[in-house]
Amino acid sequence: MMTNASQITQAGLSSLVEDLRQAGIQVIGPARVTDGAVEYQRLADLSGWTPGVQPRRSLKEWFLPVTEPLFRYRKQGPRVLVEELAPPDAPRVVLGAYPCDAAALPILDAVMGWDYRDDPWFARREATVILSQVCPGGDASCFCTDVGIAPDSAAGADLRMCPIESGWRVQVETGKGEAFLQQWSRHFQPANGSKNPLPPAGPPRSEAPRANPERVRAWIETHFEDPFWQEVALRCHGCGGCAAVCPTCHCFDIVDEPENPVQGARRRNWDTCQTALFTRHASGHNPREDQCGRCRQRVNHKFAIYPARFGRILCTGCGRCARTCPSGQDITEILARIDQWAAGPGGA
Amino acid sequence: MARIGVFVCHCGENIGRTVDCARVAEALRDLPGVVHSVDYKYMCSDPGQQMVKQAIAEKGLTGVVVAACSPHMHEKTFRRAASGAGLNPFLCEMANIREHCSWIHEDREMATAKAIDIARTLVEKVKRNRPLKTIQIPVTRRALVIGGGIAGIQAALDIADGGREVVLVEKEPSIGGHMSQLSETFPTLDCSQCILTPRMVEVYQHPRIRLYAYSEVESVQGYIGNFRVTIRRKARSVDEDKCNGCGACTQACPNRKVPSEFECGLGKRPAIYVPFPQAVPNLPTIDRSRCLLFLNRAKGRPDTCKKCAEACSKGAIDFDQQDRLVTEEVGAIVVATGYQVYSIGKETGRDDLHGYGEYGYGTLPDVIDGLQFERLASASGPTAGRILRPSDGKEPKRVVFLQCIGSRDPAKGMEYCSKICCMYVAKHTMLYKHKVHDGQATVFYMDIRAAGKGYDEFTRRAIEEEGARYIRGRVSRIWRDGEVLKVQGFDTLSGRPILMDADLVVLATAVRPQPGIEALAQKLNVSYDRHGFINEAHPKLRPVETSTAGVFVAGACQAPRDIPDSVAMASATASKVLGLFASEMLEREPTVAVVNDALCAGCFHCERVCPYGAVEHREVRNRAGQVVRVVAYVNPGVCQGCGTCQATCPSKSVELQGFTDDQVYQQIQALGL
Amino acid sequence: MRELRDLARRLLEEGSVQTVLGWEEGPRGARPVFVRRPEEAERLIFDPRCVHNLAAYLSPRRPHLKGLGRIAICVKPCDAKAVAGLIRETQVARDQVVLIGLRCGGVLPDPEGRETLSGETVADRCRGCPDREPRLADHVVGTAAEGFPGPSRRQQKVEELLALSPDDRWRFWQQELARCVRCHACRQVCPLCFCEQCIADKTRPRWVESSAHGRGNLAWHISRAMHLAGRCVDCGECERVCPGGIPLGLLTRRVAKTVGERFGWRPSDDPAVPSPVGTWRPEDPQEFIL
Amino acid sequence: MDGEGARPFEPRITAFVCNWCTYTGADLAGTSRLQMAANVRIIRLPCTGRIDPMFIVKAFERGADGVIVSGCHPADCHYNAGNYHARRRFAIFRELVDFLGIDPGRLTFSWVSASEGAKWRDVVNETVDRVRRLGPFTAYRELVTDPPVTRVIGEEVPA
Repeated sequence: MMTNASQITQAGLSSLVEDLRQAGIQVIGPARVTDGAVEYQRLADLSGWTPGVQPRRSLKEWFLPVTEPLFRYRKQGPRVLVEELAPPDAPRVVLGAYPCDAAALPILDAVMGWDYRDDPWFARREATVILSQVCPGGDASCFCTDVGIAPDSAAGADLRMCPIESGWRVQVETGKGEAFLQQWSRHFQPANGSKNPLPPAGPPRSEAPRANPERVRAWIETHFEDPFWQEVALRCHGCGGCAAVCPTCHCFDIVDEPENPVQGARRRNWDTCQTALFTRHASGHNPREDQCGRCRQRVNHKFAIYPARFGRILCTGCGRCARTCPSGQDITEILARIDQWAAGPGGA
Repeated sequence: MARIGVFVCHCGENIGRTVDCARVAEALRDLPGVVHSVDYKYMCSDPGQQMVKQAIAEKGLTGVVVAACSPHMHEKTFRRAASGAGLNPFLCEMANIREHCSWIHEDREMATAKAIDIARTLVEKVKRNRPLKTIQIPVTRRALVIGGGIAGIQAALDIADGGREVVLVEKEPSIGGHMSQLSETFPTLDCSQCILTPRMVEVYQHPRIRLYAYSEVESVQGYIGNFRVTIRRKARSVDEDKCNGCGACTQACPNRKVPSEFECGLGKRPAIYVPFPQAVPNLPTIDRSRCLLFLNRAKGRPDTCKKCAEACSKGAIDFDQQDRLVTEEVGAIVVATGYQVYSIGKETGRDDLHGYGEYGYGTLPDVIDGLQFERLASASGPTAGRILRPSDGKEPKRVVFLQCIGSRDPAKGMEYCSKICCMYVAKHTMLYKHKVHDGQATVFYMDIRAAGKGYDEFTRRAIEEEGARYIRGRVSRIWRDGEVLKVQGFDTLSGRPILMDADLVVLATAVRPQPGIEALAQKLNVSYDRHGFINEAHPKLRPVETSTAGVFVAGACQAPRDIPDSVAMASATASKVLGLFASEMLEREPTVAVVNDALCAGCFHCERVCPYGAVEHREVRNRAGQVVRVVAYVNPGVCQGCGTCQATCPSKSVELQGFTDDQVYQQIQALGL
Repeated sequence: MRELRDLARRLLEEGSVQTVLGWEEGPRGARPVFVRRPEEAERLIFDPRCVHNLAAYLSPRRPHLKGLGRIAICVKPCDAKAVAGLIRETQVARDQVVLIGLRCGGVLPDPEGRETLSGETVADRCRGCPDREPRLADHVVGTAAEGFPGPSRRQQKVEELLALSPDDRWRFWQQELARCVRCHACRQVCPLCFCEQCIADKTRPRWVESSAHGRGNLAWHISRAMHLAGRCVDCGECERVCPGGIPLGLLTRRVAKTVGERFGWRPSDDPAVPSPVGTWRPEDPQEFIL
Repeated sequence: MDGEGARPFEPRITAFVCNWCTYTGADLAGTSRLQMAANVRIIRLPCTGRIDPMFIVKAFERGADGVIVSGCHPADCHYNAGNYHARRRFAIFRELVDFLGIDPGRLTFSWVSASEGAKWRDVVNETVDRVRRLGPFTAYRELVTDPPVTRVIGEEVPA
């Protein structure tokens, strides 16, 4: 498949978006929002498309919406009627996903399809074709290479795009990608020198890996009560901003919202382990009683629990949590320190 | 699971004419949790109430909604009925489909829809009602009476005669108040002292009255049934236990030129004095601002004089006596601090009150106020009852009385009527005529307000039989011309200016509350109007209660009052107090706020907004006994149930029982259908 | 900086405090630091990147900080107002915290800022800020500096919005609030949001729906702004941390404008100044009441 | 409104009133048989001081087109000062929600005493007329739109 490359001009991309729109297919891609930041947005055309900037929030919300109705209900006499809603299976295309965002999707497929199949998640997954872009370059908080992903990673992408002088070079990665290319082939041309692989990703990372995930995992698994967790959490406000921007944090809460005495909706909403409410029992008791336990939980889940259960690190190294943290908490710093201890004498 | 019963009342035709009651009952039947819904002609009738009781018993109802009239009309009725069937009365709610629906709408369709909505909101509410118990508060069955004038005396005696202990606090050295200064009283012209003095003595001798004269209320804590009052017993410089009231000290005092408060400045007293011969208690007091020894002390000089101590055979003079604070536990408080007369000079002590400099009060010695005239007319007064003018001691042949000085005058800061002046001026003209047979009394008045038993007859007698000359109009200026006073005014009936000579001018100045009333009201947490008069709880129905439960008001501190009014009010407060003291426990509606300890963050916004000071600080301790948090606690004895705390609490950690957030929420939700 | 580090070391050495709460150099600019050993005092910095309002850490609702002993906290004059708020609302006892007041000439909008401080680059909330000299402080360090003239852009934006029709304002806010994910980060960093249980987390009844739909978001932001009325010190942390970049400061500014114009209240660093919540005057304006 | 013969728009108004003044004033309007618009649903609270701004928000969420808050005149509060606190609270609330784009015409604040039955009628009629002119508050109702229902599953509630 690596050789199956095409290319598309900027104008071609524009007309592709127009055709998709005409065909009733939603196009999603990075674009500026009112405060000037870039987020994945629904695109009417290509004019606002901003592929060169990492979106503030990840692609996750297009598969696990911030809030979504699961069903509606109505009481009728002694009966309760459950009203099923139309499934979220409208066809969509993501244009210009970051590799660290695309890579998160197959990681999450594992948990979403584990003991039961999460229908809304897979309905959206199946209805969506993902055209990722090769990373145009990150900043000091990026660490995808530490967690087994690369700026040109194909994970989660149906097609991969890389900027070239005349537009974009496009590489098919999955059958779904191939089908998409076939369906809209009139907008694409064969790539020049089809033997060429995609050019390397943006600026190469000069730094050596900051942490070895295996060592980190081993240390975490044996240091649940380590005083480090007390110290690392001091500056944490428990705001959960990290989870909100994270491509892999996927916890949710399910609530019933009555609209009157006889009807309402059951909804699923994002939740985060960083708040006290997340673990508070009905009795008032909270097993994770303070922020230390919550900070530990986040690292633990991503780098030990999830890998143990699903064989994948629950992190794509996008660096958003470090960028968004209001008090300067940095996951790479935490991992590096753990790794140092783990590698040192008396380590894991 | 809720089992709600709905009872829709036709109220004869009152509701049934515009609301389809059967349809209301039917619509409510479909609501989740409603197990019984019926309509009936007259729910409040015996058979109607029986239906409610029967349904509670047979269907095991957990809540009742009666869709009928206003809860102000029949809530008590149906709660009693529910209670009679074994349901907690607070699980019964009224849906007002009469006053708020059938009586104000004509469209049957819309009125019925509205009635269904109204009833539904109450059904949803009652599902979240919780059984409540009336609150029982222990009552300390002793009363505090503040003020030892006629109102305070009457209240104290009535309560004490009713069998309860009374603490009576008077800030002056003697009880008696203004009534002890009066010569004779309208409309009967009986001697004020003669009727008052026995009452004063009775107070002094009463086994159930503890009298603190020359004392003031320092602070008040607690709430109805449970007040803790700190009283400052000001230093008399005389040991009360040793003094036998012989009066030798007052005779010995060399400084005999102190203007007497009792004589309104018309007489003198020594620095150690008993305010008047019939004073109760009959104990002298050293006026430290006038005593030579204390004046020397203030200047850092050695103690000199001590003439009084030398004269005292009991060794009762104590120059080093200090103020003492005593604490009394009481269950009710009667405020009877009385009045003062408006100072008509230029100095009023308040920015919004303007004096009457044009009348020369304070500069012209023969311009006096009504109380001073009382002293001139009093047999025990400085002139031994002869009317003699202050400047030269001559008998005035022409006396001009001016009414409404300060009163009914928004420009001067007091728009209210002082009520007693019309009557006492008429009395003064008579007293004057009786003592100076060839004298002429002239009265300038705005209106004559003589509403009261025998009052109008009294003023008519002054005018028609005693020859007082009444001129309707106001005086603009008074000045001195040799020995006479020139009075310039205007007769509004004849429309002519008037200029007349007078030997003495008497000003009927406005009645004002005592100075310091605001501070006292704040200590008691009772509201007062902008003049400082204590507000009654309701002008018609609760005239002697205040905004704070357990605090009552009598006499002229509430509004200008004459003696009969003050005494009636005082007896009314006594009756209220005795009613409150009828049982050891006080029952209160459970509509009070309750704090959720676990959620209260202790920001105390609730404390700041509480109109009653019902919020206290409570320490939450861990098992080791250490204080881990300080949270709010609402004292159910003080809380009146307004719920302002709950609306203010950001985390809703305080709930007003009967109107909880959950109850209101469900009512709003019910309207979403 | 020397003065600050020396003071911190001295306080730790003499044992009058066990922790000095200040700022340090982090991987992405300045960040809060808890200095617990005298030799670590060298980590402390203070420069225009120290934007964080550290007063939030004083809230008793952070149980993980309870073991830090007595704290000395670095406060800019504006941060001190938040500390005053906590004292006013009995969350912090004045004698249980040591305040190191820092003379401030304004800060940059974010802790990473590499720009030099100027009228262009200064954080919006510093425009027109009158507070140069800390008053609520046990120690005052740093050098006096000039402030920057107002009005702030935020204030101007409030005025601009007020000139629109309600429908246009509705559209503006719906567009902005659509980015709210209800993470409640705005609440978590707010020094004055210290409820034991936030109304947004309360389920019986559910005044604020937890879903990040238009209804829930509007209820949340109304509720938050109302609860901060007369309490917000305009530190801007809510807006800084919002992962959706929602201009939350506009809401608190709007409320501050009401509270200022109607009740004459401005955020104060004097804990004795009563908040307008819980007070009233008979003559409060009531032109909106029939 | 769409379609021929559709009923004219009838605003839904929720009123939060205090027990002592406005509720009693509304009772008086009833005993005086003062006719008024039938669009208002009253929720009785002890005092305006008890009325939380979230009540109003929730009323809009539940489909109210307008809201009335009414209590005792200044200095008449049964609880001395609840209405003064409410006055401050709603001065802030009103300007805040106006800023958020809720037309303040949808909100009525009034002082109606126990003796002002006629004033209550006027407040009701005026509010209903004003909200009728503003139209239904569809913007608020459309804050949440769920996908269409495709299937209804009915089940018995377990006994």
